[in-house]
Amino acid sequence: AQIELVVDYPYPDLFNPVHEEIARKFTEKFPDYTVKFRAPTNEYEAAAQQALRHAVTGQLADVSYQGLNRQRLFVDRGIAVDLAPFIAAEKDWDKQGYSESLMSLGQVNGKQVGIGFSLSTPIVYYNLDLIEKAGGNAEALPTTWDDIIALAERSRQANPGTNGLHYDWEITGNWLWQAMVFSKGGAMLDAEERKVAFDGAEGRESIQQMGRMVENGTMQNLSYSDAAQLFVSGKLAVLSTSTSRLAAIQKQIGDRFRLGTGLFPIYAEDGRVPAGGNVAMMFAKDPERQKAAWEYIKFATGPEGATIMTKATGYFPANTLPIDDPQGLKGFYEANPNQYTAVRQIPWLTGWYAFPGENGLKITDVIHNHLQTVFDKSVQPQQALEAMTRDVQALLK
Amino acid sequence: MTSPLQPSLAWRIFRHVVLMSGAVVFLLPFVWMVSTSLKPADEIFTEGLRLLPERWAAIENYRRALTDVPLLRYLWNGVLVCAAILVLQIVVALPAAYCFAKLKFAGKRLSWTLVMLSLMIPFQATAIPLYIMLYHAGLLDTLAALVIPFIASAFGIFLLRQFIAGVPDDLIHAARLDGMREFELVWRVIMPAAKPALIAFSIFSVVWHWNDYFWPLLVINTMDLATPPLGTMFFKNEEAGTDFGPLMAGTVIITLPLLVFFLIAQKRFIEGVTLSGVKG
Amino acid sequence: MRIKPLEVALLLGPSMVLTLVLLVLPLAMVVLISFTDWQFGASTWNWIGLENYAGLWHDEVFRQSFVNTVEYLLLVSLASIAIGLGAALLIESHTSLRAFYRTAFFLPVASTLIAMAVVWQFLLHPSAGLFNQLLTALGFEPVNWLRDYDTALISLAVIGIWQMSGLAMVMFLAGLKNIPAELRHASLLDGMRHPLDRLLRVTLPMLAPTMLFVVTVCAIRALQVFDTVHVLTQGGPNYATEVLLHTIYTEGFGFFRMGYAAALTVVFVACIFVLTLLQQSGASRAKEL
Amino acid sequence: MADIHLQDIRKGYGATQVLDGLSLTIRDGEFLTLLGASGCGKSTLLKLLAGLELPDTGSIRRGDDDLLRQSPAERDCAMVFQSYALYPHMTVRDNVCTPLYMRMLGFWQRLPGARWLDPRVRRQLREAHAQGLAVARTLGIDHLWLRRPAQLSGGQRQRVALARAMVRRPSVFLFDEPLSNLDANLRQALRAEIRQLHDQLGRTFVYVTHDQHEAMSMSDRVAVMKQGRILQLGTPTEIYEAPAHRDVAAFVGSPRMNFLTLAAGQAGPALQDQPVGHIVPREAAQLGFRPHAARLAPEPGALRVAGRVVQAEFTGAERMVTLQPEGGEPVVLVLPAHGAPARGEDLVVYVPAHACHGFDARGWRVPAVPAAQPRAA
Amino acid sequence: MADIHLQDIRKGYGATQVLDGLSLTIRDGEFLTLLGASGCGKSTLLKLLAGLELPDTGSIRRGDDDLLRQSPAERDCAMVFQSYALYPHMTVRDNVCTPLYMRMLGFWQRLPGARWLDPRVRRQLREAHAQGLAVARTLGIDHLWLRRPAQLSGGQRQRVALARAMVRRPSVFLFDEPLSNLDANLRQALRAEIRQLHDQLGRTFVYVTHDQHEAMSMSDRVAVMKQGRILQLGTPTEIYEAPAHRDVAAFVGSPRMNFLTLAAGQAGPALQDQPVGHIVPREAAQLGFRPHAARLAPEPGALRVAGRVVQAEFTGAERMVTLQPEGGEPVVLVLPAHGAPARGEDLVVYVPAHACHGFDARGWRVPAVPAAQPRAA
Ligand SMILES: Nc1ncnc2c1ncn2[C@@H]1O[C@H](COP(=O)(O)OP(=O)(O)OP(=O)(O)O)[C@@H](O)[C@H]1O
Ligand SMILES: Nc1ncnc2c1ncn2[C@@H]1O[C@H](COP(=O)(O)OP(=O)(O)OP(=O)(O)O)[C@@H](O)[C@H]1O
Ligand SMILES: [Mg+2]
Ligand SMILES: [Mg+2]
Repeated sequence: AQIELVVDYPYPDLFNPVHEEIARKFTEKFPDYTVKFRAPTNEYEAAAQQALRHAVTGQLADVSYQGLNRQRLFVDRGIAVDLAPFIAAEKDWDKQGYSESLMSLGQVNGKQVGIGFSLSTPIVYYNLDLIEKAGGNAEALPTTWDDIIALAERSRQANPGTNGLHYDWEITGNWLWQAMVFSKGGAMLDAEERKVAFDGAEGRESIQQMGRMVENGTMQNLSYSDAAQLFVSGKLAVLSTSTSRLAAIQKQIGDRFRLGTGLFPIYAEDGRVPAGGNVAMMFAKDPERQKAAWEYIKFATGPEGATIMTKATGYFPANTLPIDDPQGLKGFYEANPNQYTAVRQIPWLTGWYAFPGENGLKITDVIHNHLQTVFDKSVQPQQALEAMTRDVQALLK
Repeated sequence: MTSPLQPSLAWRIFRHVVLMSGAVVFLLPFVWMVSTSLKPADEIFTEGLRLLPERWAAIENYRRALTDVPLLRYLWNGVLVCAAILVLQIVVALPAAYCFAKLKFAGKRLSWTLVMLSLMIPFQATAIPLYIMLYHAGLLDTLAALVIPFIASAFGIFLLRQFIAGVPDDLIHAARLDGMREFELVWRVIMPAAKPALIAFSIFSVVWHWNDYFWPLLVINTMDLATPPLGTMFFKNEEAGTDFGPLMAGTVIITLPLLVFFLIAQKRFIEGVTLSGVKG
Repeated sequence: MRIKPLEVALLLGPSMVLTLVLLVLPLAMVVLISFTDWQFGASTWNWIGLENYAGLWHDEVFRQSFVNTVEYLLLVSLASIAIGLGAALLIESHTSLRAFYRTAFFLPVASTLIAMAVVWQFLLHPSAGLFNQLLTALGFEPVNWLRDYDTALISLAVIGIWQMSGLAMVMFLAGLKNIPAELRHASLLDGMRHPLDRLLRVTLPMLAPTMLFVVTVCAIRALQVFDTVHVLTQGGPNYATEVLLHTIYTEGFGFFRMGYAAALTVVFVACIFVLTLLQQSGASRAKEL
Repeated sequence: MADIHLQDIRKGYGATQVLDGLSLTIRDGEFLTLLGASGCGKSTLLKLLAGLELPDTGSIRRGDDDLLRQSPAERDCAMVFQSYALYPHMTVRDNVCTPLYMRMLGFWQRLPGARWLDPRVRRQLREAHAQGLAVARTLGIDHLWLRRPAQLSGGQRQRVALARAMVRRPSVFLFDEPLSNLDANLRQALRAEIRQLHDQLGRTFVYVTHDQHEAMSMSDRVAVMKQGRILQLGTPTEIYEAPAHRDVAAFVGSPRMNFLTLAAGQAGPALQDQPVGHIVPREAAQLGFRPHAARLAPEPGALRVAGRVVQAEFTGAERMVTLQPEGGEPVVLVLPAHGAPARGEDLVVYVPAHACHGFDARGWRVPAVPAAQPRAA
Repeated sequence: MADIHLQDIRKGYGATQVLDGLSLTIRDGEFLTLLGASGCGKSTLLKLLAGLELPDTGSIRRGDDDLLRQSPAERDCAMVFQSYALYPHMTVRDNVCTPLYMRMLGFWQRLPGARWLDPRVRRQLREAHAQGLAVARTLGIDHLWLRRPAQLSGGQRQRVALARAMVRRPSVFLFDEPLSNLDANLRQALRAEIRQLHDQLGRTFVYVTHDQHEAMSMSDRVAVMKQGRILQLGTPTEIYEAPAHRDVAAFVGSPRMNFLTLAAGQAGPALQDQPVGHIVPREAAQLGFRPHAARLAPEPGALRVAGRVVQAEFTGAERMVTLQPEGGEPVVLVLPAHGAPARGEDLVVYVPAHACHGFDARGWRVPAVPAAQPRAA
């Protein structure tokens, strides 16, 4: 039957051409299905708000791209459709390039509600010009935070008027707090999601680590945009933030200096990094539409969609097939080694944790505020962690 | 001959010194805005402050602002929406303001309190219920949805009332005796007499609704119906990095019509209204 | 003067009906929501009575944001009115460059704040920003404007003033234009040689209605500050710039706790309502005198 | 139409009582002038008649209609405001013609732009302008046709206000000092013009003026007001020759009537040597005579006033002389310019008995003894 | 102080030329009245004197000072505006006393709140209020002391405007029709008050009025204006008795002077049977006489006018009679009320030769033959 799928997605500046291309190819492949796009929202927050609004008025899109850490919202409100039955119905699913770790990004409470579309991880950006003056080496970038801090501090000394490090801890959803804890093998909450788990050794070490970043002024109390401005103008040696910003940063640097990217330090055996970016979710309720929507999700997140997406944005795909495919992205990554750093992190990928319950988002905010006190040095890291634990625990009930 | 009615030379110099420094401070962000809109991405964050770029990217930035999004179309939407809002607001607010300023009637205090209340209540407070109401009216995702919530402008009523209160009663009396009904009196006598206030109101109404961002974002689902700020926001991206050049170019483009509008409107101020047909 | 009720209804009706539909009705819905635990987007909710309000009472953030709002309100409305009035008077005191000055002071009102915030971020940058470069050049320590607990709210207030002075100025210009030239003549002949005399004895009193209006509007708009906070600081650092409307927004759209946000809104509106009544009685008393 | 009856009207603003139980009947089609000191409530009365203000108590009826229930538009009055109340934003033409537009054009035709859509509107407008211009021409303001009020002189503004009232044919005309800012010639011409308008239309005119000449020469009847009440209502001759109250006598006539206090039937110093009993009745507390009434030639039975001339003022055709009787209050006399005495001279004048008026202690007129009865009815 | 010289003043608004090469010397300390038809430029002239407007060309000097370089405040004028220009936000008290505050208080003392800090300011204010109240009392507005202009009647407003000028002691007083909205008694009293103020202070007064009585009785000199020029400048008697131009003669005196056209030495129909050569010179194109000049009794050498009475109007003490000479233009006469003829009667009146004025074809006065020389200097 003829079906017009309604799709919404965020970040039009990045994804407009991507989604249009995907839709075009999709319609070529499935002539019965056409795609109609909603006016894109310009950030994940707005995207989630819009979807919830549409839920109130019953205008939900059939397929919606949402930020990774927003999936839980739609599960809690019973909006998201469980994709497990569709996956089960697929013949050779395991051959389609969706690895276990990538699939886990779309799971909430064990339910598969989303399939990764465009992904990002935290990485570390280096101003190679600056760090080389401080004795750093582009080929052997540091692999622990203490080394990174030391390198940044040395660079700061060696290059007067420049800053050392910026750790972009303010990214929404406590992304880099989670990254720090996860990279040490820690967790946010216990398995029952009733008790705070980041007050353990990993958490303590994480917060101390953050404290050390600012201790000697290696890192200043800056916002991301302030720091990014310093970085691209060549006045900041090391910047740790999402890989999604790579394209923009490269563009703003031009050929002012050489840029290098390094892995986000992973400590423990079971160390992980949380993925960012967005997943495709199905909101359609009608079985016919669900069928079409599933085809669309598969197409968009599959090799064809992933190739289109990756080439046009700074994200990496949630599908491994095209990465080594010369028809796909192989040549692309060779030409853009800085982009490849994120792909190298795929084995450690884990979901972006969202706190449960009606206070889930509030908890994120509370954590953010306590981290703030660490970075502006108004509270000792340990005390901040204790206060944070107490407050979060209270909100968990 | 310099007129002795004019202020002294010292005063004129003082005036220019004060106003010029004020103007410089007030215009500073705009200077940066225009300057940025001329620069390529890699020149925006360079060391030191430079007004003009080394490599001009003005064409590139403005082209992108105009073509990456159909900004001209959005401008047109903006004009439509602002004009509709303004006209309806005046149509609704002027008679009401007149009532409050010059008439006695039962329930005046109550309705005035209502006006003051709606003046003070932020739009955001009622946004969601309004959204739901518009949905039930089937008006979501139409230009009407951008207009309807703003028709009853408490700000307009309040502003106009204040000025109409200053219109001499005799003038209104004369109009009544000339055979005007209240309705006509409002448009034939009060409207011209309150012209400065109307112009001031128009300026604010247009400026606010032109720049309004949150409400269009809420109710518009079809890109074709978007208003100018939605267009420029296309270039602002926290997640992947903002495209400053086109963003600023877009901002310049959507500010320009307002500038022109203000230049025209402020000329009308000069004329003012001298209520010199009334003695006393 | 006898005006037929029908005529009054005709004149006043549209605005009142619209206000009822567009304001009172939604407000009633908000009040209802405030008694529930409705989460945005959810299809179910429970009546929880006054629980949200009880929560408010203990909410530190609410208290903080209340204090901030009042501080911001005083700073911004007073300074904007002063600057707006000063600019209007100075501009109108002579003809040269009048249009330019008017436009210069007005432009901030016309700016798209969301985009302008980017510019302000740049100007307020802790090391590369223009203000700090000036400070350093003058031998002062640079200030981390938006992230220092002490300066964050003030920085936002400065931006608020930048935006609102033009509004006040335009209103005052309109008010000045309504003063008959003859009164100026009379004041000159009465011996008011000094401009200050004319200002205090004729211009300002004649501007009194405008002043009442400008004060009210500036106060209201300051009270409703949201955009700058939302874009520049998100209420941070640590609620140092948290203001009521932003709190409402975060609760409602950030945390999707609609019931709680509604309760906040109701309290906010109630405060405003009291203010309105005070302002009303103040205005009517001023009129009687 | 019918007479307008005002019954026991009271009107106050806050603490000030402006009209204080005023009753008045305005006959249909008459030309009634209101005279009275500044601030006595004349303008307020006009506004009540027009329906622009409502009385606190009292009734205003016209025939069977309760005017208080009618809006200004229904009452159909034209008014010249003391403050002119011109529309500042309109040209003289539109100021004058607005009442015509209102009458001649239908509601839809009055909407802006109707002129471009409907040729009939254009015709009507031309017609209205022609009518307005005709009136403007008689008032000498046709050359100002396209100016705005701010560009007019005081007298020109006043004439525009007058023209605006005169283009209409309402059932009542209300004029509030319509000629006060005009020069004598113009005033005289316009007086005739207004009176002629009255005679032509036969409508009711209520006219406020401070110029007694105007009041006397134009009106069918004059109402003299004081502090919110009517002191006397009568024809000009009645008012002048038989003032009902001392205040009326003092108010009407210029220079003002002279008053001599009669202490309990005994006259003041100037009258010591004459019996005044035959001139005014015994009950009179004061005797009044007008400055014009004095004669230089002795006359039998006349009041004799003697004194020294303390001031002699030239006023065109006459000379105004202030006479100081020995020990009495000064008396003002108007004498022919030729042969009038100079300052410092002694002078004796005679006032015919029929020109003397008696007033009792509360100021009301004492009916004269038959011989001294004034001629007026 | 010195005389004020206006030299060849021109002033226009856009296309309208308001003052058209006006020259005038105002003597120091004199009481000069400006008379002229509505719209002739009187108010404009006052504004130029006050410095509120600047002329397009011409000079205004006072002694050695170029007044055009002085701001209004420096010129030190007090003015009563035709439109009052009261401060709407101030009470009557403050309206009246503002000039006093300006003079009596120092700059710092005038700042708001100074009253609370400095007891001297309170004393000064009390003093100013006392002075203001004294003036207000003479104008009869003391009971309105704390009202605002909007709460006053027209005449009360005008008196407030007058009081505001009168409390000051400036070097020049400018009055623009200050009494136009007042009743006759009040007007007469205030006239005396103003004249007395002049005599007391010895300052220059420039006074605009439409009331000739006022002009004649108050002024030292009168300037008659027409269309932006001065037609005649002279004492009231000169203006009245020897008008320099037909227009002056027509303008001054009420009712207006009668004019008889003399066709090339030959008189109009009414004069057919009399030689007028001995009355006005041959060059005269018109002969004028005032309505008051006509006598009922024959007089030798007088002009004889005969006709039928077509209108007889009662005006208080006199009767205004319109006489229609056979075939000529109607002539207006003012006759004593007693014994004046009724409408329809035939009448012959005589105008003494000294009361007849001759005017040439361009309207200028023709010097009379010696016998008919008026008495005025
Ligand atoms: N702003 C203006 N623009 C054009 N013409 C003006 C303006 N102001 C005054 N006039 C004209 O100048 C002439 C003189 O005005 P002015 O007010 O001096 O007259 P006036 O002698 O005082 O008259 P009145 O006795 O009626 O007050 C009038 O004909 C008037 O129409
Ligand atoms: N709004 C008001 N508040 C208080 N008193 C007022 C108000 N309006 C008028 N009055 C008073 O009412 C009285 C009558 O006013 P009104 O205007 O009727 O007088 P008027 O007879 O027309 O006088 P005039 O001849 O001076 O114009 C005056 O004493 C005036 O002070
Ligand atoms: Mg009046
Ligand atoms: Mg004038």
